[in-house]
Amino acid sequence: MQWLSAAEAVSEYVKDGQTLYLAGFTHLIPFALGHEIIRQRRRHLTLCRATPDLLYEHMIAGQVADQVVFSYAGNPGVGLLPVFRRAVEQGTIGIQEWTHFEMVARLAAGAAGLPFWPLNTLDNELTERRPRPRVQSPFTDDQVAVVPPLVPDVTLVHTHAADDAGNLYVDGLLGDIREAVLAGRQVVASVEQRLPAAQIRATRLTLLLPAFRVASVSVEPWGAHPSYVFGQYDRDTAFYRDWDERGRDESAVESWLDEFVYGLASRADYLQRQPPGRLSALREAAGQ
Amino acid sequence: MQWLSAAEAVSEYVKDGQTLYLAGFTHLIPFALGHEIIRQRRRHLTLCRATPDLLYEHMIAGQVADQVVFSYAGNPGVGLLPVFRRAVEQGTIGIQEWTHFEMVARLAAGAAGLPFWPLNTLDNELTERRPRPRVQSPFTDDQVAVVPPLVPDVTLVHTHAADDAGNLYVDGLLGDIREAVLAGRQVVASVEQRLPAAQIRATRLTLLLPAFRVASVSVEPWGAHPSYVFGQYDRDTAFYRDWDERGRDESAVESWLDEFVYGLASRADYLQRQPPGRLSALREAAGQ
Amino acid sequence: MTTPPLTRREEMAVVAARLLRPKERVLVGVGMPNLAANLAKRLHAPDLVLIYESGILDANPETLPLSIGDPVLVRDALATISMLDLFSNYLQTGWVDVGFLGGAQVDRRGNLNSTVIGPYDHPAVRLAGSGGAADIAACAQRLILMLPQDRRHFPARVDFVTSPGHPATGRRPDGRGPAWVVTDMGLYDFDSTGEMRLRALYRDETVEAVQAATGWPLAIHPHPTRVPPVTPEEYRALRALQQARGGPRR
Amino acid sequence: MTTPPLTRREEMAVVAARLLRPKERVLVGVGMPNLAANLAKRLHAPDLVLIYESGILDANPETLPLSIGDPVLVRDALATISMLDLFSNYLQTGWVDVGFLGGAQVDRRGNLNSTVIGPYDHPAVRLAGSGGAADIAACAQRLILMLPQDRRHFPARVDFVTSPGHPATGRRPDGRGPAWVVTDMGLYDFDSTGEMRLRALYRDETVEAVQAATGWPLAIHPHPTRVPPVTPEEYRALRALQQARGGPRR
Repeated sequence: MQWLSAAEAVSEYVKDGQTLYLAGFTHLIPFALGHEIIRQRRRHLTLCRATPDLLYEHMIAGQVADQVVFSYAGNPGVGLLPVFRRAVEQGTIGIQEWTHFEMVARLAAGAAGLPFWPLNTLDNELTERRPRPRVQSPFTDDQVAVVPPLVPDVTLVHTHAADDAGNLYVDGLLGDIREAVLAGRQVVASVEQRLPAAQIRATRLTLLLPAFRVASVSVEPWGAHPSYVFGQYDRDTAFYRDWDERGRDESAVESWLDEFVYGLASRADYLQRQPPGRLSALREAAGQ
Repeated sequence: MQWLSAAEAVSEYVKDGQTLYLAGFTHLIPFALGHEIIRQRRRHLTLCRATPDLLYEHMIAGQVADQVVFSYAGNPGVGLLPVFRRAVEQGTIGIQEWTHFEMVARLAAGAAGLPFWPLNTLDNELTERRPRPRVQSPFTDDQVAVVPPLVPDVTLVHTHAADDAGNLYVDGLLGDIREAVLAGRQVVASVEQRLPAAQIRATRLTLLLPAFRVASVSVEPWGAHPSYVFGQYDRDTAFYRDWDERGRDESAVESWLDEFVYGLASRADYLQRQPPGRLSALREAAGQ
Repeated sequence: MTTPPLTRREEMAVVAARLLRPKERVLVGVGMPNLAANLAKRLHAPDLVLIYESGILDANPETLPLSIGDPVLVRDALATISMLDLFSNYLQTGWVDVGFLGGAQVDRRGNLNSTVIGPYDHPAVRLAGSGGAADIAACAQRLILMLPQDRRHFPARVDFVTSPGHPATGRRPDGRGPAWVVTDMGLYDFDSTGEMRLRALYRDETVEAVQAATGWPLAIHPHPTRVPPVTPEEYRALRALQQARGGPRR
Repeated sequence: MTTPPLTRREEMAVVAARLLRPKERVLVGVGMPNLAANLAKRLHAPDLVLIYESGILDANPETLPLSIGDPVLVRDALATISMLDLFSNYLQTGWVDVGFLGGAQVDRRGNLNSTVIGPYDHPAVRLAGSGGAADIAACAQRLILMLPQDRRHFPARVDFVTSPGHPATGRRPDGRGPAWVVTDMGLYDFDSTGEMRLRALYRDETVEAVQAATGWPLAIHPHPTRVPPVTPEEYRALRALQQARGGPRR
């Protein structure tokens, strides 16, 4: 486990052509690390996430991805993902599509080192297009559908805290995070803060992943903005709502990336560019 | 979910001939409920537990079981299980034996409603005697061993607390508990205490199982003695050590059962019979 | 203080809320189902167990969440669990009584499309996709669907079967599948052959209008009724829910 | 204050502790492995990650636990996880460097028996069985075994293969399997064919005595050495560990 800046971590661990999983379901989405991947202009990535969310909007617009592996390409509570939608409708990006259950089952197989994961659901048009084999149970007459493992080259994750050893801790919504970090060949993390273990044990934070499975940790306050860190800051719903319009306009997306990603050296600069009072309001909304 | 006494719960939910799983790995072993099963003289049960522990010593001696399904029949930290050992060596009880991984994998399959659970381990003499089929992965050349689901008719469990709705909460060592309660057709619980939900949320207790999956809850303080409830009372290691000798003597076992099970109406009486100072010392050892 | 009448969309939420029974476990989808389920919990079903596919068990949101992963859903929830745990050990095993879904298209068998308008490989509109919808449709004990009704949303054939309904051969043999469809024109159930059937109309709708908004010859219950009007209590609960929406946290 | 010499059993713990390297992840079995692993952590390997099959990750016990599920193991552990999580996502995937096991019998291939003495169906002594031992033997990167040495514990053929060692045909092809055996007479490794081999003797043991205590013709390293004597530091650490054992919690 190394303590690295986000720039160093991406430079060291994220390579062109890799399969990445940027974890987090609505909660704890690793925007700081994702933006760093855009800034360092990685190319030909396969980006996996149950919910591509605005992070993959940014990354698709930043042209880092050849393919998106996903299960729900919506803007949560708002509508669709305009950049993703445009790329798919124009055929400029490849997709591989699953249901949520299939996605997390694929991660679970990856996490456990198993060649498949069984599940008991119905076939549908997705499983007709992308056949989902069935396996015969040796114990009964049952046949069960199976999905292949998903083993990301790197899983990137943002969590509440790391202790001095680099153990990662979270609270609140787990979504797909646990399976995603367990499945990754390497885990690159950013955290809100670094805290002594004794201090962490006095809170409700629970272990996500032990340090021996973590490649690097970067301390990145607000590293999940505009998504949220439960108990630290709330979701920036205005940003998500605004994206519905901004994302439809290619040049607006470009200038947003220029202003908030390419034109900045680091996350600290990103935070300075936020509208006055916005971040403090999100802290207050989280009860801080 | 009903609030019942332990006697009512066993009377209502535990029937002759059933397959039971009394959950808890060293920690949170449901002695109060198990003793009640002996007292009510159930018969022909199949008793499943990763570690039969002293609880199944008592239950085998109480002649409730035809068969034991297990993975480690030791007295943890002390030695063997004399009653179990005698029954097996004399052929008076049937056994079905697994490894720990196989036991929890069987519970996981039961919990998820799957016809088998895959695992990647080597064959050994147990898997030669009790063939463990292999399943071909449709995605790769890999074959993977599979074990059948374990679905207890009733899983019995002891936990730290239930809230007023009957949701069950635990802390500390989980062992096989989570998979065991998820796998059971019915879940019969005893708890150290009933607490308002708001009070529970201020602690480090976490949800084990929502009330809608719980058949009954019995408030039974010290319900896990001589095993332990993390943070409430420590393990009664003297009892475990003493059993090594007591268990070798059939008449000593009989008189122990007479004194501590058959001769008592309830757990409250059991607690009164404990040597003076013993329980308070266990509380102190747990930092209470 | 003015008391504007409910929009038809709001009335849909009231009608759908009435279909939920006390203590049921409801897996709540994005959008209108979210409004309806939270409304039922504030009316006749306070013990309703709200489950969200993000891994939230027994949510008790103070205000209406914008998305299914919002912090307001987590704050007073019984627990957050992993999606794997939720889908494997709760949904897959039949512990979810009601799956509550929206979508872009539904057909006469209750097949639901939330994936694409037009051909999958050359989409006219690329929608969000299944999320958990296909899994919920497969495993929940019964489904309630909510869609606005017109020929775009009710085509003869959905462009893509994201979440399968009743098979062409009859109702689902396991007793599961679509049970109700709530639209802005009426309420539908499914007959013994698994065919969607008009059950009740809103006060100002006609069978003719409903048929005109439907892309196939609509089956009609022998005795279709009128949807009972929104009660003052329902009205107040809905307004209170919406006013709290997006407001500051107390 | 008297300073009694170490028993041979205690010396075994010192020798086994030396085999653990800093920062390794050790899945610690019941009994002597527990003493040895905790000793290593107080000597050259303070960052050793102690894992117990009950689901304890990175234990830091203040005192020596009696069993692998004791509260003292939980109190200062990094985390408790389910056994399913531990076996599936840590052991099965090769994250455990060292499996550290005791047993009732071992043979020349490192096959370990902890199940039964005599025939399985008519046991002379019914032992505890595998627990996690067969899983650990299958999946840990390397195994360290600890047994007292005599013809009962070192038979030509174990009565039951609970935890498989190296195949009869050679070392395990995946590079895993038994690496060391620590007894009260000597230290053994496994040669390139997967055969157990005497590597070092305690100061007062002879090859002849060791052979006499072994149920097969023993392979001997070309240059067997003597086990280095217990250092004062090792002695003090062991005594401190044992005095804390079972004592009151501070």
